[in-house]
Amino acid sequence: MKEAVFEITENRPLTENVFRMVLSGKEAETLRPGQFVNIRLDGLYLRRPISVCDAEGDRLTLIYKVVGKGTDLMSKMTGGRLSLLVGLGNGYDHEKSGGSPLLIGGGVGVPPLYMLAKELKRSGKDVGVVLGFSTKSEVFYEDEFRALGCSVTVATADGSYGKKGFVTDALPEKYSYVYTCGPEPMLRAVYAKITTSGQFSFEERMGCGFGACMGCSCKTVTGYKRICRDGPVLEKEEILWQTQG
Amino acid sequence: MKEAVFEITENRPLTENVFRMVLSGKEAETLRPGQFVNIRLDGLYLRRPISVCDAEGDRLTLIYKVVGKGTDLMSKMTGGRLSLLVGLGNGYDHEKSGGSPLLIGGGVGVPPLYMLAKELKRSGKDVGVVLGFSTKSEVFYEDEFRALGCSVTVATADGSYGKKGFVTDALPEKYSYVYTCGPEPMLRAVYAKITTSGQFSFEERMGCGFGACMGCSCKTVTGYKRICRDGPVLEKEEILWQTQG
Amino acid sequence: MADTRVNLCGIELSNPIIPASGTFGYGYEFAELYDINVLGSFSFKGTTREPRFGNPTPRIAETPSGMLNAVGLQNPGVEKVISEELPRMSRVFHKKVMANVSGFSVDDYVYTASRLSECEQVGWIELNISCPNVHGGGMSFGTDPKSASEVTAAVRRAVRKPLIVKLTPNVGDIAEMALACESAGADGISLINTLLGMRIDLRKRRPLLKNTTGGLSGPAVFPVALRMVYQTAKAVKIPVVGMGGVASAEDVIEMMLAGATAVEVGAENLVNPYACRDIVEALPGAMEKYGINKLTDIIGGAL
Amino acid sequence: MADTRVNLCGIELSNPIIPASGTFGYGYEFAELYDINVLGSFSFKGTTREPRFGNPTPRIAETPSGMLNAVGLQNPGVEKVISEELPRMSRVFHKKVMANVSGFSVDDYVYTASRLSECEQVGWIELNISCPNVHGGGMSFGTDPKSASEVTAAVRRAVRKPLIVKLTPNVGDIAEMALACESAGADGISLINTLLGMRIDLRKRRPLLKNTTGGLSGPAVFPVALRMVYQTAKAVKIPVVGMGGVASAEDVIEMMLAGATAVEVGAENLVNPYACRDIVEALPGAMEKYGINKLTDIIGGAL
Repeated sequence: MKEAVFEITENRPLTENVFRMVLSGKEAETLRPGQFVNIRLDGLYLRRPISVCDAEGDRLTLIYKVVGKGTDLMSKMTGGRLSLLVGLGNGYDHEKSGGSPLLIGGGVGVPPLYMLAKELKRSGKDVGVVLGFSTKSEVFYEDEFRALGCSVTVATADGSYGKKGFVTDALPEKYSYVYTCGPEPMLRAVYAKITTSGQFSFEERMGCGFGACMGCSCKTVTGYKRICRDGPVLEKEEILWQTQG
Repeated sequence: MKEAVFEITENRPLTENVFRMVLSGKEAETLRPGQFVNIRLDGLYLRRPISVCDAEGDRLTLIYKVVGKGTDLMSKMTGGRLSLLVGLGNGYDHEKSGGSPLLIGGGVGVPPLYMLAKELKRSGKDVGVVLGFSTKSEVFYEDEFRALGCSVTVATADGSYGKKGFVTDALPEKYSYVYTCGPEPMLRAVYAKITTSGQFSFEERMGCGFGACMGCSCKTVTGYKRICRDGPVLEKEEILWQTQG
Repeated sequence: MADTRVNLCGIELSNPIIPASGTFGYGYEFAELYDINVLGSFSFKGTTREPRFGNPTPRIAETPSGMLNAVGLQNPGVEKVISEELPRMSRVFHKKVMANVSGFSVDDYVYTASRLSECEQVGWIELNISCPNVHGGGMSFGTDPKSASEVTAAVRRAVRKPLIVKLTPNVGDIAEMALACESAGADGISLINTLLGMRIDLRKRRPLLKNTTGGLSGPAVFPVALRMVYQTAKAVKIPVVGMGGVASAEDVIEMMLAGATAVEVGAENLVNPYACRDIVEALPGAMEKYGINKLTDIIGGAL
Repeated sequence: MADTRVNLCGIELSNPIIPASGTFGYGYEFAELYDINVLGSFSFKGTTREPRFGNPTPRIAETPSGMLNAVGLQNPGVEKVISEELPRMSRVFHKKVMANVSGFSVDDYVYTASRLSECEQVGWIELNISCPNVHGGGMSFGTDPKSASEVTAAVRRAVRKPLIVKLTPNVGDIAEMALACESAGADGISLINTLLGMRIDLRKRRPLLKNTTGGLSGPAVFPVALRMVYQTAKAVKIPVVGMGGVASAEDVIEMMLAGATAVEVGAENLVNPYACRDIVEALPGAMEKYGINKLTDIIGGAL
């Protein structure tokens, strides 16, 4: 983890409320799939954690959905410099993928899978991708995954595009391992449905984002973990689902 | 009083820590000598009151000294738009000037006298100006007052420029009326020394700047007054000096 | 069409927005900027029995997302307020106003409150037992349940208008204070008054405020205000008027979800003189965004 | 050359900067970023007798110029802290650390404090009787002078290290609390812990924090913290450790002018992990700006 200043080089909408911001900074090359950055925004006290969609050379790509003050502020930025904490989170371990890994993403859980897919393809894997969205107008990055050479299936809850239903209704027959990211209900459904082991990326409200405040702790089979530091990626076998309160 | 958005067109130092900011906005033409504007600055809760140095057409000139967070922030601005509350304060009444008014300014008390001098010259008055500074390096606007055709005397406390001493050591023999602005000790000295009536412009920490919060009240012969609304200019005859606590 | 009406102690307001006492003067300065009749009501500058200049200056200091004030109840005294200010107010505001009352003894409170309650314009008495900037008065009544209930009961007996008691947050148990006022006959509770705070001038090495301490207001205090409104609404049956750092229509909705029937807007008026008008205008849009048809439906919705 | 040394209860600090418990973990994450030995000391994550997971999530919410937390004293328990964390800490920090202790009974506090006080690394015990996020514990000791003096006296008898009692601001009279702890044998007072606050999720119409309320920290609370440090320093003779929204070297000087002998930095560590290092580096320059040669010269300078 370290602080680094990045320059905004692009910031445009992919859908009505999902934006892609491209930043330039030399720390980009140090980032791994499944990690996130924590962004300082003028006028807001806490930084905003955004998962890394892609990092190549000094080019960092973030995809975020406008859900509150912070992301709304970000969506209005046309340029300038941002202070980021980079190298946060454990990230996905692509060593475990086996020959034909399956990547399952839902909504804003899709972006972190892109850089992972890129790496897996580079190491010659046969990568399957299932992307879930609520409706056609919210679909993004299908082509980008195809361009990497992945076999992509898209599911929409209302059937307006691709397969009708949830990601769990669109799983292929065979895969060697699962990498997934998305809203908790989706993660729970994936957990119940998949026939292999896998890695799950979780979201939680964070204070610091680097393990100091214990704001985002969760219980696991292997003890208490900080989503921001010991996660956000957990092995399927260590997950302990909390009963909804 | 109203809110108006102005564009920063110039912002440069006149001395080490005194800056001149020129702004453009159509409300500029409504401003009178001795009034002030209240400026909203990102990241600071209260607006910052700055006296009007000059206003001509849509051009507004402010001169401010860097003394705290707000003015420091202002001094770093290279452009952009600012929200101003304009038309604040009663301003000087130039009707009372007589034929040969004397304008006495000390430090950052000098700027509001400039627009007044301009008006008085336009109405054909014989305007005398005494400007006081602590040392040569802090002198500003002497030439600007001369350019208006005023007879200008500069005094510096350490004698490094102009007359050695305070403004009260540099008063001319004859004058019809006095307009003054500066730190309270100077105003007290001027009050004690001058042989005519006059108008004094006061400073006080303000909350709103437009008379709502009673944050800047003072006692006068004619009752309680709000520096921001009933002032900042008081007639010599109504001033009640508070004993320093 | 969004229904923003609320009913505060038997008087209907077109919307719950009420500028808070001490941040709106008598409304004149704001009436120059917009028609203040768009407001639900407003609580005019606190009145005392005798005229007061208040504290020496400086009375104002800035803080992160907030400000300190130590004005100290400057006002012309109740007789002048009745003879001069209320008639002037009636020319710019045609609805019922809220009369904020302060004092230094039970007698003071009773006298000033009953004089003001006789005025037809006055819809509510807001009993300010929480001013942190006046020594030997104000807040002392608001930090001890016994004194609070005493002054509330005495004023209750003396006035025929709805009586709202304004509480200070500078206590350990806000619910206990609110309950004491309710059982003494208060018709409503308004809170929070300012949090006692301080700043020091690093150059002079002296407190920035001549009064040493002052009252903190502004967005900085919003989460504390919201928590106390929530605790108070949980504890009492009478309506709660929420205030403290409210700066947007969303803040108003959040206060009402915490249990507020009406919402006072304070410090924000000083930095954005159009704040209350802006909030009134933004409210229907915010209601729609959060699926609210009638504002009354959400009062205490998060309790 | 500016002299930043201060003496806290008999132990000299190279400077008064101490990261506050709960915002610095055990120092490991920060030690990756800079040599944390530049700090005067640090107060590590609060320890309880038994291991605790703490409260359910969400535990964090944002506020204007601040944040709410309801972590609820997550920690591995005193035995693991002694067997695992203290040895690990000793590898990254070579000065005395401050051991923040919480509990649910006088016995808890006594047991945990005495176990930690036996550790050579531990310079001070910071008795946290002010955690607002743990039900039936923590803060209840800090809101009643009698319980505060009881637990302070019991721990005082049991430990040989300097005992600093950490107070909550959620009381009506902070000086009364501080005096109770002083007369019960406390060697110092640290304050303020967080102000109890709340936020509500407008979409869900439920409190944002699973715990409903949380503790407010960050620059928003600085003026309240400064006022309480001032009132406490006026009331007691023992050293006061000031904290609450400190974010700059100027804030540190302001706290010391209000009476603080040392200054804890909390929430700022979370948004700027270099905050404490930055403040330590900026301190000499700020001292020069305000004409301060020895930092000890200004302690209580504004009292």
